[in-house]
Amino acid sequence: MESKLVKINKRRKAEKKEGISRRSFIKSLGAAGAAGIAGCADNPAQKILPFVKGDTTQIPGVAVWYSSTCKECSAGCGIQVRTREGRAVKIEGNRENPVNRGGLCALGQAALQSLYDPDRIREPLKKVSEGGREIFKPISWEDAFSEVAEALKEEGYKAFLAGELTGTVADLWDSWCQDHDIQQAVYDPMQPVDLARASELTFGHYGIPKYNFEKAEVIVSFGADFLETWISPVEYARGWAAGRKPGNVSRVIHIEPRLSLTAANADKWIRSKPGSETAVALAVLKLLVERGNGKNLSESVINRLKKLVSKVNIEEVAYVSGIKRSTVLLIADYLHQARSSLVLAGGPAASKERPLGLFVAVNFINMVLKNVGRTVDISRMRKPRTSVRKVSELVAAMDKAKVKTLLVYATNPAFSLPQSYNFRYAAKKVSKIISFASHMDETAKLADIILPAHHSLEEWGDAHPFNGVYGLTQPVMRPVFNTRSFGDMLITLSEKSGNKKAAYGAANFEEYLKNAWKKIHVTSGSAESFKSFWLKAVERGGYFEDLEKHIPVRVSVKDEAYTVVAESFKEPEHDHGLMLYAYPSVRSFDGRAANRPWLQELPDPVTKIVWDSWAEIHPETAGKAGIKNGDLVAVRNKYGDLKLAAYITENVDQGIVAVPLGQGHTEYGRYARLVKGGNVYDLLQTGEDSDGVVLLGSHVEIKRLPGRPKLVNTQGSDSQHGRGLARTAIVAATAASHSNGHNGGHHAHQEGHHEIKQMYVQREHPVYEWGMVVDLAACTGCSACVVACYAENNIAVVGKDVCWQGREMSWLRIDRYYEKKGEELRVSFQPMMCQHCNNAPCEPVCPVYATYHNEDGLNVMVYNRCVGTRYCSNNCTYKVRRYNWYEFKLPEPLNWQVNPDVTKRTAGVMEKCTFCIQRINEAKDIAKDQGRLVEDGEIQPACVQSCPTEALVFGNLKDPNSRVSRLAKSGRGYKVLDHHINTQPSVTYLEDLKWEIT
Amino acid sequence: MARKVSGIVIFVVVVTGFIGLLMVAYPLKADQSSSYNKIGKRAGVYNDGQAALWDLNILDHFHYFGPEARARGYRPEQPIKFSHVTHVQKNKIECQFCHWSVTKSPYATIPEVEVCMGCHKMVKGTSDQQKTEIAKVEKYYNEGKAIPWQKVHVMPDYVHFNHKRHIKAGMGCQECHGQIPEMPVVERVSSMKMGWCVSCHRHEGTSIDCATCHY
Amino acid sequence: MGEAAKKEIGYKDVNDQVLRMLEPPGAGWYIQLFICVALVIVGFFCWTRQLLFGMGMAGIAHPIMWGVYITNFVFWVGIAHSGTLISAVLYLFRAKFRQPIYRLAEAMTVFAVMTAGLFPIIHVGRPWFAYWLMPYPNERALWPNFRSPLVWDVFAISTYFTVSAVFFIVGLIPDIAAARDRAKTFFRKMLYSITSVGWTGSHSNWRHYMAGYLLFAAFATPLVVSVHSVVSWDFAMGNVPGWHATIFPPYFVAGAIFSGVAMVLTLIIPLRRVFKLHDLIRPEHFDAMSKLIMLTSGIVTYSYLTEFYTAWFSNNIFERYQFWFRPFGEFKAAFWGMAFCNCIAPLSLWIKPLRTNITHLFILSIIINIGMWLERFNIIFTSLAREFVPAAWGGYNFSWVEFGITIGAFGWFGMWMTLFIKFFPAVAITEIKEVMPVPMRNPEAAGQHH
Amino acid sequence: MKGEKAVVGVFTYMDDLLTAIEKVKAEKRDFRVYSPFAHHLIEHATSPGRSPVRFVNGTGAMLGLIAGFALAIWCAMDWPLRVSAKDVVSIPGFVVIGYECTILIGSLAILAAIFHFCRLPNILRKVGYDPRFSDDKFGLVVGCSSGEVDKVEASLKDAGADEVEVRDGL
Repeated sequence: MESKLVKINKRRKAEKKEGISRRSFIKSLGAAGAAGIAGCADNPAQKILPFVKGDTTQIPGVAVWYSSTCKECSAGCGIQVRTREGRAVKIEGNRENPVNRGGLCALGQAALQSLYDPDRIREPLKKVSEGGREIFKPISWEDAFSEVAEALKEEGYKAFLAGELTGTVADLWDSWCQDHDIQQAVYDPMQPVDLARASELTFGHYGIPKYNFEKAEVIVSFGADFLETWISPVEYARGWAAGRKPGNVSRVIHIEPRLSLTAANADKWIRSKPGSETAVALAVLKLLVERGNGKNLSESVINRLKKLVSKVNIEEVAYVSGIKRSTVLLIADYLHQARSSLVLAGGPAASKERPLGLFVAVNFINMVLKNVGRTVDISRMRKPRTSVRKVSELVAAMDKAKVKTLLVYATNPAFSLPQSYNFRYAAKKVSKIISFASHMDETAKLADIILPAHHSLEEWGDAHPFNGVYGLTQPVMRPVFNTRSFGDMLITLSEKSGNKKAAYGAANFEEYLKNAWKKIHVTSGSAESFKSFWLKAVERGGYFEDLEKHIPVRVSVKDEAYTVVAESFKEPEHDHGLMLYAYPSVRSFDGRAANRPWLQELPDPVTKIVWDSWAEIHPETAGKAGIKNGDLVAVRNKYGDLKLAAYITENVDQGIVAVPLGQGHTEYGRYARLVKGGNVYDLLQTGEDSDGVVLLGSHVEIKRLPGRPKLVNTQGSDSQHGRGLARTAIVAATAASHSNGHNGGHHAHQEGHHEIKQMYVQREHPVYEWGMVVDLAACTGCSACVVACYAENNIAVVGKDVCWQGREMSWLRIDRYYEKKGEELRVSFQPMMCQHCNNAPCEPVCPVYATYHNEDGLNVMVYNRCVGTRYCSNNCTYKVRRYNWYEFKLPEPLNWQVNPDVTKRTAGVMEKCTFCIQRINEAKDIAKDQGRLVEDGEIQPACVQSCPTEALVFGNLKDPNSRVSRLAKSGRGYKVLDHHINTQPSVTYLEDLKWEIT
Repeated sequence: MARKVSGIVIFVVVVTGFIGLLMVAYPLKADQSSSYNKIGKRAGVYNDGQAALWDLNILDHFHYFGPEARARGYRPEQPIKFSHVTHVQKNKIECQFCHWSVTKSPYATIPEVEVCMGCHKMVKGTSDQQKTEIAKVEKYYNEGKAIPWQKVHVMPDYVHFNHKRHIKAGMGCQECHGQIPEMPVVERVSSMKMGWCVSCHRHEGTSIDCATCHY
Repeated sequence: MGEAAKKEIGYKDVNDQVLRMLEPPGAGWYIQLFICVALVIVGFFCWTRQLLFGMGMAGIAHPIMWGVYITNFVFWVGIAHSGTLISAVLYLFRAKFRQPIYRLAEAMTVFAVMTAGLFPIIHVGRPWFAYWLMPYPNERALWPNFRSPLVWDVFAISTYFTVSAVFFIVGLIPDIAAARDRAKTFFRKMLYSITSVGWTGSHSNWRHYMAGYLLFAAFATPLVVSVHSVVSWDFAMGNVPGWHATIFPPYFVAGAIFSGVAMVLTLIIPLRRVFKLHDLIRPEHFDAMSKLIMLTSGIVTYSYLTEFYTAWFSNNIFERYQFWFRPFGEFKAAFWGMAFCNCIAPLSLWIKPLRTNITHLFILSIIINIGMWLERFNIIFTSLAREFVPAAWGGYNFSWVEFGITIGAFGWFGMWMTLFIKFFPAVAITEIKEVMPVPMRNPEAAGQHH
Repeated sequence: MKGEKAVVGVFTYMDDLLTAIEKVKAEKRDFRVYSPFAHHLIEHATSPGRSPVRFVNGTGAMLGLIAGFALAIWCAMDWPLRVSAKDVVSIPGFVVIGYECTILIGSLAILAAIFHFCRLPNILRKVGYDPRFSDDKFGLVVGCSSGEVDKVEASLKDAGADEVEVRDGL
């Protein structure tokens, strides 16, 4: 982020004063003034409300940035929050944080919509019976606290079920629970706990290792969708992209029954039969051991491994997995010959009833390949605390009516704990449920009393994802609603309940946090005072050690590891019934993101479906059941049933029905409830030897139901029809060759240099010529940029019905094309935004100059001049202009997020990507103040900023030394359709590079 | 014969009507207007606040170019009878003393109530009216409430005007706002139509790119 | 000599027959007017919905940004065309069959342009700012973009409307004078006195009038070519595959005349029957119009084939795909419907008896009208549905608002036509008289005067 | 119309009318012919010259052409905005504007010319007009002094007028 723009606030206690304080949002100054553009209906008489008290950091009209840490998932990415007049308006990645280094995923960007969710719990609530119905009634904080304190004082079985808490608040929670004699259980369905358990078996340390993708030459993934949702997708995508830089091209082989985002981006996607990954991993392990890998290991280990894999029959594995024998050999060859490699397992394919076998086998592979310590860093482990077994014990106790008081925070078991655990039924037998939820989700609905907690953007906190990273969370604005910080509530409650043990030496959580950080200050060995250490941490968004620093770790393989693998041979042969394949999606995650309209309207990265939950079925399977694309199907087993639209695709195995997780809420706000069809979790079964949720393995049957629901797919055609829009250079290479990707570029180079013939003289750009480069080799299609664009540019969310008519408003869309060559499926992702063509076809057809070309090479769109003839959109070669069919309004307070620097468009107006012209103007303004020109990299449009892999680069093409002009001239560069219709776009695409793995 | 007569009559009526219209419109214009001459509100305003030749003052009365709040002469009643005459003309306070953000932000902004109280903790006024008005400010401050000022220079939200750039370029406040020091109640002296902005930008040779203001 | 002469009807009979149409209307006329006004109200209601809630009420969506409204616009401009063709071009060519039908064709022109002119305004997203397309001095110091085909359209359509309306009104003046001289009621007398602006038919009146009328015809003739050429440039200037073709102007002009003549038939056949104008509008006139339909149908068919040939010959993948898509894609029904209505059905006119078979002609004219609407549908919708980037391909959802406005437009057109035939002479009295034999006391000796 | 009296002759036949016109012309009297339609025989008999309408039309068309181009060029130059790579003054596009303005102003000039030369709107100068002249009769109105009325009357009757009326002249 431009450091010039970053102003770090020193938040003072004085602001806590009640009433209107300096931080109160002031509703004038053009910020909220949504006076219509339409001349006839507006009454522009406005009020102007000044601050009561001044603050030197708060200048109306100037953005203030706060560093913080994202708490949407447990990856722990650093964020920077842009606030205007005291309201958070945009979240961006923080370059300082080593987890994400500037990028941020779609989910993190959309945290704002969770903050401003109109259906958030606005004040403490108590469930009362009124006229035979149970309803929630607002109560005061005093009453709420005293009531909860009473419950805490009572003797009996008390339990606290929480989500994956991190950092100091987790410590506070632990000691608080101990002090109050409360049983703890942690539940977060997205945690690959079994992976952490497998590490304990194979390495002797519980936890999820840190994977260094950038150092791996060959990456083999057994179902781990590390580019979309798996553990820390931004971090991994960044590493993956770094490994794919020309000259350093790593090869990815992905084995999964379904085309996930990672499968789509892999050099080779191998379809496996569901559940057969363990066998494949063992076969690979056998081949590697046979080829002499594993010499680094101790004699005893390698001998035991040899003994273990001796039972593996490659032919049988090939039969069971549906993967050709030669392909299995190929994987082993690649791994064997690679100088460095990385083997992963995860995702729904790995969350089986008995998942440890696969994880341990994969760990063994990494061990024999000498990856441990290089690409698999076990010195910096993530330590998830989720334990489904513990949760199920708790539920069993609840079911026996043993549990007197149940406290719930940051988890939604009533939705995301499979029906087979019977949480909802058991919860009725608990005499008092106390929820700290900030959203009215399914679990909060069961509560007797709700003490709404702050959103993470409103409170102090920290995050400690793994060793060496201490992210700090700070409040970026006054609370939207009458809520309290969770930490503060715990401290207050222990005071109220009069618990003697519970003395935390702090009046509030902020103080507690500072005390905890004093320890970090000490361990950091920093020479400066705590005050300056603290201020620096607040400014940077945390304290980060040098992650390159090597920490030696001893590895010890436990005997149990071999047993687990040996047991996996006994895994029942997969029968031929249909299996449910519930996969997490960046759109809804585990269900926690379903209340965000941006994400609901974001097309699924692979299927491109919006606002829906659907069942992906192979045409063969569908044919047997007489199901056609778009039909309503029932997916059912003994636990429940789903009514979903069928999405017939060849990109899933015949034996599975793939359904995205997290949709089908019955509570959790108006947007989450919009997606009907049922909750996939309900159908999942319990695990035998799993501490996580078992996503694979539930047998289901499908049946066609009458009716055709609206299944909204934003992709027009899956094929490029040979038009060469998203180009891929297939680099032919054997496992042994290490040639870099440059030789793949000549193809684009030749076509790019066609002779320009035109009637008119080309325009000169005196100072700036803004342009962009999109590196398709780095683009994963993760869609973070799309959400960033929505957030920055006030793009309207239109809802399912309007999307169905093809009227979504996304300025930046990611086109996804399939190309089949024999058995190989090549998937291309192409971010498509306004190309700012020099010969823009849209400009001359506008009768009123609402769009024209300016001196900076921008294709400017003047909304207030637009009459709405829509000719420009017809003439736009790239179809990136969006039209306001209606006036879309967001409910209060979702509209607080509106960026005051960008005009809200009214109905009847065309709009499109402007390269974030408000940022260009701001940067130019600052540069002018300082009497200089805008520097390279100073301007980052929202999409460029958000990209985890830096696939997008923006800058001045006029400056030959800028990054964008150097990249644009590279051999891989081409401009979409330019050689066909000579539009001369300012956006250069760099060809995708894919290895041919044969 | 009758035809000729009627023709002449029609011609005379049309011509006198047009001249009459001009006569009605013209005296309202800028400096010639007696009301403006008295207090000279519009002295120093670029191009008399006229967007174009036909942007006549009289048209404002018919809300021809938009609603009242966007017309010249818009003078809403304010919650506090704040007088720029007292503060600026008599007591010689600099504009930027109160409107301090004008060099830092696109917005000039109304000063915080705290800024008012900076002086008015001491200065309690001499006349009765002053005393009551200052008491009102004090009340707002003590209650922690913002003073609901009526916005005088209302711009549509698709116009991104940057005060900072104009002040840093050495423009005086009066070039757009008129002689504020002489206004007991602030009044809009120019229509602030686009043509008016553009005529100055052309005159000064500054950017007339649409994207300067509209994005 | 003229056709009317064969039945030996006199000047008085012409006045009788034509002005009889202006007599107080019967119930049928009122019903017709009521239906038309009701349709206009339906259309207006739909438009109000659209104004209130936004363009989303119409079925257009990305990527098909122009839909039914522009189709209707082109359709009605096309209808307008044959009026000017019959009144101006055939006047210059001295085609004798034009006289009885040209007034109605001209009225059709004016009212069709009035209908067509509504559609761009209905179509734009912010119709209250549609006046920004006109170059008028404004307080924003901005002008329209004269490089935009839409501004050309504004000029072309407004010029066309002005010129054809003036041509129409000027042509009416002597006939209104005739109506004035026979008017019975006070209202009618006043109406015709004012609208005939004191026309007497003196020799100096006729001298300047005829000179001016000829020049009008000469000036309106290039408009026949230019208006639809400019309308076609709305498409041809775009880069959309299926639009960007040099054949568009002649293709559109031919299509316009084709549909216009069909519309004249649709209007004149019932009129002839209701007002018993069999003496004035005779089978020979229908035969001539049938031949015109045969010619223009041939040109239109040729254009269709040329488009396919060009797409094939250009070796442009986008064009080729487009022209594969039209006959075999999502909207193939529209294509084959168009091909049947515009290419196959008119072939029936090669059989001579069918050219004067009124029932056949009436049905055929309606078929052609549908076919020409479908032609515009094909050009606009299908081209936009399959443009350059396959990811952005899309379809269309028709909405009841579009349907309401479309039928409202027919009501609007019908309303003006209905009012016109009862208030003004719908057949040109003076021009029919011109082609009748002049009464001579001494027919043999008449030659000496020539 | 010169003369105190106007003698109106109503004719059914064209050749009678033409004979009467010849006579009146020979007597150098002021006359006016009313006919229900235009006919070249009447035009030949009454005035040999061509109507000046075409000059007005030509001037209007030329003005329109210049005005059209001037408008487009001036507007484009007043605020030069680049669209695509096209020139600010791109003449090919402006041809349409010039062309349409030529037709428009040319046509309006014809209208003005017709109204001017035909002296329309005409309220008072319908000397000797009869409703039959828009129907099936031709009229010849001859202006003369009161003394000459009988003579003219006789000459019209002689030429074959169905009836002859005497009215006040203007």
